[in-house]
Amino acid sequence: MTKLTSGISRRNIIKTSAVGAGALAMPLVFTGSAGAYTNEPKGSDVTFGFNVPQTGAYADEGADELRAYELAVEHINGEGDGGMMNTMKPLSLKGNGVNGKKVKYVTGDTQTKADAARASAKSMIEKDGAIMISGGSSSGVAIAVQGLCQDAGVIFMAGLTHSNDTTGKDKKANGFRHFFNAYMSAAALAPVLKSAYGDDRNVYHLTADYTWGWTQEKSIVAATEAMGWNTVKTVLTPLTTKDFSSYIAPIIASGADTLVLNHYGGNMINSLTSAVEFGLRGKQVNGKDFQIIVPLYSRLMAQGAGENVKGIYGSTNWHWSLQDEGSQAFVKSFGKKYKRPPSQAAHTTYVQALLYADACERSGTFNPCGVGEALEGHKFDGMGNGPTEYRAADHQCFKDVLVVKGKEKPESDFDLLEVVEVTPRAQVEYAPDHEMFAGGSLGKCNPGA
Amino acid sequence: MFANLKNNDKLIMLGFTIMVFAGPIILAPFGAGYPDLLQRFAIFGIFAIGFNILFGLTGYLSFGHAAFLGVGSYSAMWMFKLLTMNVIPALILSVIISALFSVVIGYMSLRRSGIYFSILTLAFAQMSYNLAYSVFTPVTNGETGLQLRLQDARILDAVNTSGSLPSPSLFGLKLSATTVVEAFGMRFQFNWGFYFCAIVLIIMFYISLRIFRSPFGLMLRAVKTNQNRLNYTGINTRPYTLGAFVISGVYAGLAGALLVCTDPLAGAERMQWTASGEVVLMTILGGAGTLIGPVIGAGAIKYAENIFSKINDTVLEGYFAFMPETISDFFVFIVSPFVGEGWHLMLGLIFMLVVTFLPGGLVEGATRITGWIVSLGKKSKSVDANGSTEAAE
Amino acid sequence: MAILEVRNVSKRFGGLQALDDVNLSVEEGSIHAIIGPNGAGKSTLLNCFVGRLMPDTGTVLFQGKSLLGKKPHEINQLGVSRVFQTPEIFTDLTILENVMIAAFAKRDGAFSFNLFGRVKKETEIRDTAEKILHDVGLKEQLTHSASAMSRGDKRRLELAMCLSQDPKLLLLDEPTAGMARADTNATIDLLKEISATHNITKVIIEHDMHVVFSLADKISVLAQGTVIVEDKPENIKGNPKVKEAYLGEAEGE
Amino acid sequence: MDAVFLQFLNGLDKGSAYALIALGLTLIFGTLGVVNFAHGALFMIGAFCAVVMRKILTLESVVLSTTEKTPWGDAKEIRTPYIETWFGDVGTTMIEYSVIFSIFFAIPVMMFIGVVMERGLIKHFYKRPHADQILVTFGLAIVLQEVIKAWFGANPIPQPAPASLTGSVDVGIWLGMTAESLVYPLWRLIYFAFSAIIIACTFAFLQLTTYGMVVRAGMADRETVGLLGIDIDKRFTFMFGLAAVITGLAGVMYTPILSPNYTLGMDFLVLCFVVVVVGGMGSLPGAVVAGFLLGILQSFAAMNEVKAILPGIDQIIIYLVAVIVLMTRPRGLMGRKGVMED
Repeated sequence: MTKLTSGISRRNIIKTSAVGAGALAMPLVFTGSAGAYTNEPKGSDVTFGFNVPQTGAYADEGADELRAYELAVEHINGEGDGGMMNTMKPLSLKGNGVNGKKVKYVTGDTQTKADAARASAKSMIEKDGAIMISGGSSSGVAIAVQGLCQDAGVIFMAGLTHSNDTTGKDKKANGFRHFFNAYMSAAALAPVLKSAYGDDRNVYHLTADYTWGWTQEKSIVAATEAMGWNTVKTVLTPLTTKDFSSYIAPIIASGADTLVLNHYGGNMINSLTSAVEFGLRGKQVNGKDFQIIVPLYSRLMAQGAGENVKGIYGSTNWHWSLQDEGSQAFVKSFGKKYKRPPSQAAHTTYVQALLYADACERSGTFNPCGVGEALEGHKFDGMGNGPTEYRAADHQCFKDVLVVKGKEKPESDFDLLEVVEVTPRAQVEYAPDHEMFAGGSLGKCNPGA
Repeated sequence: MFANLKNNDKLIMLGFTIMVFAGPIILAPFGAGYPDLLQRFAIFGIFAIGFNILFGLTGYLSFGHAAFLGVGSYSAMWMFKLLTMNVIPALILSVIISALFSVVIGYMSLRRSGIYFSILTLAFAQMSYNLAYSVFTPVTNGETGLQLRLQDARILDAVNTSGSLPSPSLFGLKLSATTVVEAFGMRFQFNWGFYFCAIVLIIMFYISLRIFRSPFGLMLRAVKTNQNRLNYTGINTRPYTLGAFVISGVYAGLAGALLVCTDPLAGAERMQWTASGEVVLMTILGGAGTLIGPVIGAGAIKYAENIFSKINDTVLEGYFAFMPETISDFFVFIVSPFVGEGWHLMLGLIFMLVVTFLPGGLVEGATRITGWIVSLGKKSKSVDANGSTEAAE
Repeated sequence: MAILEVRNVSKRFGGLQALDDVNLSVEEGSIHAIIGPNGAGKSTLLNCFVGRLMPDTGTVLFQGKSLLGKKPHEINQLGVSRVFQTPEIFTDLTILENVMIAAFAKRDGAFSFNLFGRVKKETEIRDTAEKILHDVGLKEQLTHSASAMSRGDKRRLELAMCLSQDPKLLLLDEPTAGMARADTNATIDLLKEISATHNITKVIIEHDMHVVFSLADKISVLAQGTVIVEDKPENIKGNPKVKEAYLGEAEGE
Repeated sequence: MDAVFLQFLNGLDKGSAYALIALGLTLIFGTLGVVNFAHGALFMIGAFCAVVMRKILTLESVVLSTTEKTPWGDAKEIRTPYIETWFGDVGTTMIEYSVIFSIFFAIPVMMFIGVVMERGLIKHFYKRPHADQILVTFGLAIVLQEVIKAWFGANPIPQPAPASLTGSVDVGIWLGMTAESLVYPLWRLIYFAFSAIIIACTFAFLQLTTYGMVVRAGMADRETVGLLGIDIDKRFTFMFGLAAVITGLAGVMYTPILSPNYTLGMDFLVLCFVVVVVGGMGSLPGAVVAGFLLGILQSFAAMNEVKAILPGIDQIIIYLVAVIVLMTRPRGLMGRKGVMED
């Protein structure tokens, strides 16, 4: 008779025999042996957990993430055309699954709520035996789920999360982030903005009133002030705001000549629409053309804002128009299957699934500590952003950052942004103990058992 | 109506206790036998039972009960951060704070009735939510949710040197510990956290049963029927309704505290009006004013949220794999809009159907089916006779 | 001795003088009827007794204490019960529960946090309720819902609720309004029976002369907001002022 | 001072949307006595009428290019709207003015949806408790928004106003101020004027036409009107449709201000209930007054000067006003006694 224990903390194995079940006088059949770590795969396959927003305002982004995951699993299992498996260097995966096991996956709905995302991740770990969790579309969700995965003893490959905190004060040993962050956006944007708009600007910030908004505002303010721009005012806007007219109106009288919108998703679409509606873009202030900047772009946001994004600067993690070999391979593979180019969310999650699988293969185990070790300090190329490193000190991914601009003459619904500059990694790099990231510690990796 | 049945209360309690304790076994074949969902069944069961004491008995429809759930969560969390990881102080503080909170909100809201009361409670809850998400971030940690940190004081606990976060415990018994038994090709998971919640659920169910049977409960039901008559019968209805409001607020606070006992993170979303709406739906779906209805409603909704949302096309294809490919494709095509990312659609349709055809909720449905079976049993002989003649032809 | 005294009560609604310097005194143990044509101010006056309306001037004294500014439940707790024009009962509850609520109110006061008592085990309350239901002649199954009863039975039930509180003063607001003659007679008989068994002071507001003359010990006639006559029934019948008040109304109709 | 005036205009603008939605909701409540939680969904469907209209106008012919290829190697699709092929520049202009066309498109569509909703679902709930009505319409709201999500996705779909109607107007000059001191977007002024006209028409219809008078009489006493031999049910069905049209038009015209997505309905649901309750359940003028009042207060609360004194006031202003009004005026600003208090 063997027992299995699982759960959030394996340190505490309760020595209980199956009396409860035995009392029901059922003939019990026991299989399996004690796992060395949470959800150690025993059979011929291994389960990944993909936790994405399926309901709520980011459902389209979540749907694109799921498409990318499905594609990644196909490629890992040796189906399809292999996509980035053909360009990834170094590559340990053999196209026969991971460590000889076929990859299966389960999906869940984060609803873009910390609570729901944790519930969904927990069920994938506890019920479906997921060995890793990946995905998500907001920093609040990413930080909450990352904490859960640390406690549960599985690896978390964060999806879209842009807040400094994810690999800053809330970083965790079991969590890795491929996406860039607010500091990087600011560092990459600053030089481009300087050359485009000069070094004498008066900036007005509208910031979504929650943690991500705050970290981005702080990053942009620091970077722009360093190059000589003056911050006129920063104003917080409630997350639930729909009509931003009341927040846009005071900007005109403030004497500012530049507006930074620290908004994401629907907030950004609506605030930008209002700003354009109030004629800010055509205005002349202090003898300069009024300018609007959206530090974090996504293609779906650009789609929602329509005409209004034309010529507006921002940054993004990846764009399908990139001409490197890896990006081309991915776009080709994704486009063939889904008849559309992938979004940056799709790219991030696809790459993360591949990288995770590769790390498992390289370390020869699914044990989070072994996999984590294989990912820490891992340097690779051919995944669309040039040479890339997962820094060991904070599990943040370092790579080139794209500065983009709303395209003036888009050719299709997907062709809305153009890459104006690829800011090299060196320019966006920071010390792990930079003051915007200080205050947390990775802790030790937790294998669960 | 269960409430009016002259059933033996001891029998009800016994049946309820057995069902709850056997939850991990009963629900495993339905894919719901894992700790997190079981805990949610119990916790939201408590929430709905409490809500039912207000809404089911007095008829006052609150749209702001999630605020008390959130307040309970935050107070319990702060107890974990400052004092100790033992859950008892956390539960005590959350009960006190949510009671205070509900006295204030209840005192003001209960000065109005009908939809005016509903809107007042909604307004208070939305204010709490909006502020928790933004201005009160130092207390609530806003969007990210209030979580444990290694640096937290926890003055009663021994110094933590393990480098990993502590987890909530009951006098040293870790609530996260699970015993897994594999049998019949299924995994049965027995989790301490669930059993702790289950015991609280049973206690709270018992309290609710006693309230239903008490003169206090009788007065509450009289409030629902005819408040005017009650006033002229010499009853001051205000303290009764406030009492019911505070009791249900405490239930909600307790549920909130249990949420962080099983998963130590308190997010602001749990105070949003949609969360308040959810408990209304649970109660009415199960059967408002009945004893067991709210628990069933809570279970049904949490099941839909956690199980239906995970059914993607691949899973569906698995379900219909036994059919020929074209037919299974057809079924997948028909069913897939209602599960996975479409689980909200499913939920919406279920509400509409239940409210339209079963105003008494699922409990009424069960009663009707039982009645139908009984009447069928009576007729069965004649049906048999007919059946045999037909077969002979 | 007067149990209820109304002194100089006036009430004005906008341009309408509903009550104009009303004086009234109800003797303990008597059945006092207040009659008058439609719009005479009968209901307004009653609402001043029970705390629903606040007179502009004047006082209402019950056993020498003012009732003004008191809430309906406080007035009930002093010993004043009320029967409504259309029977007001708890339709979602059982017949027995209806009466038990009234009995609880009498025993436990306006509020009692009796969370863990059991209604079932309150045998004393139950016995009182059953006895009074028997007294008023309700023969229905007591555990049946009160919603399906006939209007006459609802009236009986409401009376039972009031009687279970053993009130010092019972206010009846047109107890036979809208009833057929046979039902009216039955109600008169019922009230007579109750008067025989329960010695309770009653104030009856009534439109129907037949009811009033069969029951009342004393009658006050209200017209246009003032008491025009207060006397024994036999003296009221021939009173020209009363005739004028009612005839005037008849002409008006 | 200009800043205050500007926020006042913003408030009027927000308020006109709130007033229109609340007017529709109050019409439904007043005539049918039904608490309609699917009302936000009607607003959302109205907005999507504009989306559908634009989709129809931009129906495209697809030709596979022989020379160009997509990045994944398929032949590139060359898309041209039919309307441009057929009408040339006139077609392009028609697409640009799609919001205006949408108004005429939305009227029959919303009327149809309203009537179907009332006949198909709501009428079975007249005699049911308000809680049941709330729940069933809430379920309907979820279903409607999920259907929209399934068809149009979750992402907002931009609906720009015609170029000639975007721009800004120097309102200051009209009011005798110096030039450029008070500039306001033209489309928002149009929205305000539009809603003022709709509100005026609705009141005129109810006050001046015999049809409206019968409906108002029915609102006061349904049975009596029924006894007069008038089929009041039919009129109430029409009123439900009318309410849907009013709400839908509010949505159509709002699309250039707010790119519609499927959550639009739920976003406005709570707000319009607060408006209706503050105005007083069942009071049409109350709904309009409360709509404008809340819009204006919301705009002022967003001012930096106000937020400096009361941080976070813009987060809660709507609810705070609701609490204060209900505490001091039990039935809202213009509510009648005894409505919805059971």
